[in-house]
Amino acid sequence: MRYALLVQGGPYSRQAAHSALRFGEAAIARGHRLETVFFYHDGVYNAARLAAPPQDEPHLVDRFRALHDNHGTQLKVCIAAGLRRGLLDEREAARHGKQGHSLEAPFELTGLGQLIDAGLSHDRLITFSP
Amino acid sequence: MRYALLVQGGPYSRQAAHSALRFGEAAIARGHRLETVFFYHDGVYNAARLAAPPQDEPHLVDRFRALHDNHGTQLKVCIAAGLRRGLLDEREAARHGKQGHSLEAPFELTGLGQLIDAGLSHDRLITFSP
Amino acid sequence: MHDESLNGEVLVILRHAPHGTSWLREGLDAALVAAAFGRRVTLLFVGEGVTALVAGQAVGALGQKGTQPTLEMLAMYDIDTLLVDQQALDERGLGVADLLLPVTTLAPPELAATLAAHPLVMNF
Amino acid sequence: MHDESLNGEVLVILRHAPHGTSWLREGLDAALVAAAFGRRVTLLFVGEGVTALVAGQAVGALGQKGTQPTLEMLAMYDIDTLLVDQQALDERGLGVADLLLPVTTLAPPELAATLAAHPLVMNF
Amino acid sequence: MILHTLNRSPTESRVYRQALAAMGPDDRLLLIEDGVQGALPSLIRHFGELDGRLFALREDLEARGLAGRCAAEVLVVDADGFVTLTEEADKTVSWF
Amino acid sequence: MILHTLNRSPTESRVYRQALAAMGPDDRLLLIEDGVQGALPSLIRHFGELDGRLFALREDLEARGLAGRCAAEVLVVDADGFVTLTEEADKTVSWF
Repeated sequence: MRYALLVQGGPYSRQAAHSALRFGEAAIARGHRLETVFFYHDGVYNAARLAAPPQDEPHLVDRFRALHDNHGTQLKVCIAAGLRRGLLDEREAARHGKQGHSLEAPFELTGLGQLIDAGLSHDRLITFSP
Repeated sequence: MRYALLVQGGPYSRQAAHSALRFGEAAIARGHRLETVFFYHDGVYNAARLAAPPQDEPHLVDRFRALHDNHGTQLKVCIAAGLRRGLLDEREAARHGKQGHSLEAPFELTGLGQLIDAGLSHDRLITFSP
Repeated sequence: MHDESLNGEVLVILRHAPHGTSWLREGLDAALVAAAFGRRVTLLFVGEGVTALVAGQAVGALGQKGTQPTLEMLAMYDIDTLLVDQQALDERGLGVADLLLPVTTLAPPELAATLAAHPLVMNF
Repeated sequence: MHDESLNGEVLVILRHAPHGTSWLREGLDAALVAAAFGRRVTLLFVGEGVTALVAGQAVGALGQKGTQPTLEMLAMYDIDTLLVDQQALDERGLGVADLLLPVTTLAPPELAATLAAHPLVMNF
Repeated sequence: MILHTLNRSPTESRVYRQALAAMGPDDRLLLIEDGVQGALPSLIRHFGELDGRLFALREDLEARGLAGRCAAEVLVVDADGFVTLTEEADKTVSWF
Repeated sequence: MILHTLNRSPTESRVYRQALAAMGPDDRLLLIEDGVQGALPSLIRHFGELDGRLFALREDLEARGLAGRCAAEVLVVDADGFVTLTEEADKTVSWF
């Protein structure tokens, strides 16, 4: 089946992102296709490119990136939720007159419409909330 | 009196930062000295320098900065909580081999000991949690 | 028991109060976007979410506009199926006359039928 | 009624379970730092926080180490006053024999006295 | 005397029980943020016998359209009054 | 048939009541994260009559030291079983 995940919890503060990664990896192991992970609410913080967790903790950004690199999973971050919380790619930073950026590929800023679309077009949408 | 505030909620997702600002401004209006705002847990996200809220919403980063500029309030961000969540100043970014930074003055990364110290040395510590 | 006219494509469940968190606002944003994309959207207010509909709300601590203006835009987006959990109103001593907008109240057995009747259910 | 030996400078109240949120870990971090700075620290476990002390915990979903190793380090930091809300144990069907570390259980009236006896109270 | 703040409604979260259990006989409780829902006449019973020691923050009531719906026994204070309560208390503990 | 997930303990949050109220007669409930506390024998009563439809996630029980303390009527599944439950359900709704 084609799966989409919605992640609404930030990293470390809440288990939501951990649970989503565990579920996504298990779904892939069962032969499903994990097409999309959509990040909304505090879930957008999972895309912070500067995250520097201690060495003995799982690096969530790297784990999400691996889903993209190994399984073609699209990592979509709600642009409105991201801008409010300081997650900007180079293009949005320039548009807002800011130096630097806090989000980079394979994470991509996208509209909320893509979440609705994923919810209706994929076989399953599973939500992980804080 | 000498006041310290502890802010544990992120911006926009929770009212904690709004409540802290409102309280801090009211304390100053009553003649108190707001010496320290300490950011812990998701409160560290309030220091994200790239935050770009819509024009018709309060800009929390600017409001905290105004406390520092106008009243000398120190804005202290827990370094351990910040690093995990992707909040690094230029020095920490360099130390972790990352390009760019997500936090800048007047916010400063500091150890958790400063929170204990504020709690014991100020007349009052008021906490705003998510 | 279940009114077929309540069927839609997207059900957005709103369970949080205005101001205290961004759940209500972000849930409403999802509903508006779905409607703007031409989907038939139903809103279901349960638990503390019913307080989103209380008349007479004002701006927040630092001048945040709150969600009342967004609620007033729902009709413009053709979102006119507003369902409210009757028990949640009762528990808070509220009645439909206290609310900003016309709603349909649901008794407990109708909640499950409403979830079943929508292909996409988003819970905020 | 209140045991004077329970007085300290810093009271850290732990109210959250391991793994689900970072509150427990961040509360323990605050306690360890206070102790490292030479402060007398008391821990008070209430509500779901008592489950932090359940023996036999394991790593988390992605190999997170959890808080059990930190709890085992408390004695090294001279944090040896561990208070537990008896009602919270009862509600979960737990007893002191189920816990990792030796604790003192408190009846409800002693909770308020414990808060009053510490100049700095931090609630996690 | 300790000032306790509570930012959750008793209909959603049971943390109000923890706050009440930790309160001494002179302690005060201030409802803020989503906690002001507890000041509704139908919910006030959760707070038992706190006569004269139960407060709610005016600005948070007003933002939610609840200013005129508060139970009579709740003492309504504004942000300035919140600061006063923290001045009068030895310390403030936040329940969330 | 809908799969509902719940990540809060009934001792802390009343959201379990919302989840139960929204469940149809064939729907299933899976306790995850802090929600697995609800599988303790002393707390299972909160979930009423869900015989054969109440699940808990093994990995979250084990991480909390609760794997051996679960009530007998709870069906314990691992992450693979969680995926299977989502395959069998028409959709999944998250309560938090």
